Amino acid sequence: MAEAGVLELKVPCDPRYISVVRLVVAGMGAQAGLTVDDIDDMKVAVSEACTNTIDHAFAAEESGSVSEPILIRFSPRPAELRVEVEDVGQGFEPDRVQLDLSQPPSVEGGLGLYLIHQLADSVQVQSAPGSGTKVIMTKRAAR
Amino acid sequence: MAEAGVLELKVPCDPRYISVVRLVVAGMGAQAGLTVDDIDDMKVAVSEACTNTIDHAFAAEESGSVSEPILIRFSPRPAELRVEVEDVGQGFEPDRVQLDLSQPPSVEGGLGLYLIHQLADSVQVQSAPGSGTKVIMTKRAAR
Amino acid sequence: MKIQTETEGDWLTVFSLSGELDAYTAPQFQESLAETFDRDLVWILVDLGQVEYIDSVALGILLGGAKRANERDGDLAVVCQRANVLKVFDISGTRELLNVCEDRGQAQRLLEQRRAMAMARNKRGGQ
Amino acid sequence: MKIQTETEGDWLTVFSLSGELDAYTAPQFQESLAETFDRDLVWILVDLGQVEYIDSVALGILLGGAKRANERDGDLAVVCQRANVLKVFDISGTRELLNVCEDRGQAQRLLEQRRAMAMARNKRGGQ
Ligand SMILES: Nc1ncnc2c1ncn2[C@@H]1O[C@H](COP(=O)(O)OP(=O)(O)O)[C@@H](O)[C@H]1O
Ligand SMILES: Nc1ncnc2c1ncn2[C@@H]1O[C@H](COP(=O)(O)OP(=O)(O)O)[C@@H](O)[C@H]1O
Repeated sequence: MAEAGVLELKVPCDPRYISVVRLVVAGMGAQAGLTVDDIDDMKVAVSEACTNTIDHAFAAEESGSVSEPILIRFSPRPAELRVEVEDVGQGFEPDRVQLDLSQPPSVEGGLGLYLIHQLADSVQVQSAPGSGTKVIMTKRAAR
Repeated sequence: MAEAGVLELKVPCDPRYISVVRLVVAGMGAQAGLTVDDIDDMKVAVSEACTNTIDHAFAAEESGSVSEPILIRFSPRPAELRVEVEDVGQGFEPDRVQLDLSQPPSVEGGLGLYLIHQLADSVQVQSAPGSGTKVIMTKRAAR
Repeated sequence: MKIQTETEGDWLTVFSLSGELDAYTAPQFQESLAETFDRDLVWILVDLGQVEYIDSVALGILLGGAKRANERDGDLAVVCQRANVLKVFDISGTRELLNVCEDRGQAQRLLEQRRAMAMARNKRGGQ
Repeated sequence: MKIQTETEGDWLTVFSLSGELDAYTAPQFQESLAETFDRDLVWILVDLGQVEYIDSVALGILLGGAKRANERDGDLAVVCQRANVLKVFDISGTRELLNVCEDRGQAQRLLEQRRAMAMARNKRGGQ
């Protein structure tokens, strides 16, 4: 059941639906009073988290098999948009994915989490091998 | 769990979120290959079903109490968009809500289901007192 | 949704709406309309030129407004060009009832005529 | 997303993209880029003037394209004005690497210069 005041989106693990998720980010961001620029930032951050689920959460399964959906929760609060992107995939050790936020990753790949941290005002990555991943991103309206 | 290829939206029973539902209708309609006009029709039909849930499904409860969310399922098929709007509210007897589709309701009120039937290509209303309501609307791309 | 209200020539209230008119936003317009009736203004022009979306909630409010205006010897006219909005008037069969016009000039002329007729009627009634 | 491809002066491949570049649409551009390399074209201009959205997937493809072009003595330049798209280049520190320019003329001149330098280098190397 959805928490009061929370909008939930369950999206198949397929890149074709990420643009729809961005539409919801736009709508919920506007409701939370975010500026267009802040909404643009959250569109990228949330898309990156969805792309990660699609690319990494169910990597071990053979292709063609149906994977579990991405669960996205939007909590609009006064002057703040909080978005959770959750999967029940294989998870990872966030500490072992070295995130040197002082400079961007120099090689191809490894950009997703970096961009998320740069674009959201606050980020929490909850994950562990075998127990799925939850990325919580918050953007505040007034800064 | 979401069916494969199905996008699910759980929305609080609050009119402020209906515009977000319309954004998802637009995105999923585009994916299904609907024209802009057909998408506009489905925006109204789906909004009407959501408004009905908000207005009628939990009418007996005192205001301020938290009601169950609206559950909206989008199944994009090739050249077709199917949308289900479901609630676990008090339900009604669809047969007793006289729907004379040959002419519009002449009084105020009673327009919601009429518009849904006029705007979707096919409509199913599943409801009974005490067991919630599900409205299934389909729009085909090529007509 | 945004609402702009003007009075023309001391008798006509013009509402210019923009955005989306649904169950969340339309009640705000309903309030503005109620205030107008409270001030005994019964000639109303609703310009939906900038409105991208309406549904049965807006329709109900407009029908209620027209009914209330008619009961008090006034009238309401709607201006609208957008195809998707017109479609909602068409399929609900409310285009006539709501005096839906293509532009503001046409709507204003229609209300002026109705008002002239109402005044003539009242004069005769008063004699 | 839409992709339009032109060849200018027999050496420069120009991609004009529009719409959104994400994990769903960007791979289509990646294929077009791969075909270009297959045809031994290594000077590439990517015009993102009509692109409203990019993320790390597009960035990865552009970085891969630049790397491949450089390895083969060519180069890649990006044209982009939109603030939200520029921001992704800025925060990822890829603006220099991808030769991000404000307009197409600037990008084309930059690639012309790089090509003249590469040809001079090859000539010296060949002597
Ligand atoms: N949802 C997820 N499930 C499993 N692993 C993940 C998930 N998100 C991120 N990861 C891990 O974190 C790494 C870094 O992710 P990211 O910074 O987005 O870069 P990239 O996707 O390019 O590898 C990934 O390679 C993957 O190992
Ligand atoms: N989700 C629902 N839950 C309970 N009753 C409903 C629901 N949807 C419709 N109804 C019933 O059907 C009637 C007709 O609905 P509708 O045609 O939309 O007109 P209106 O909402 O103006 O009454 C409602 O008055 C209500 O009794």
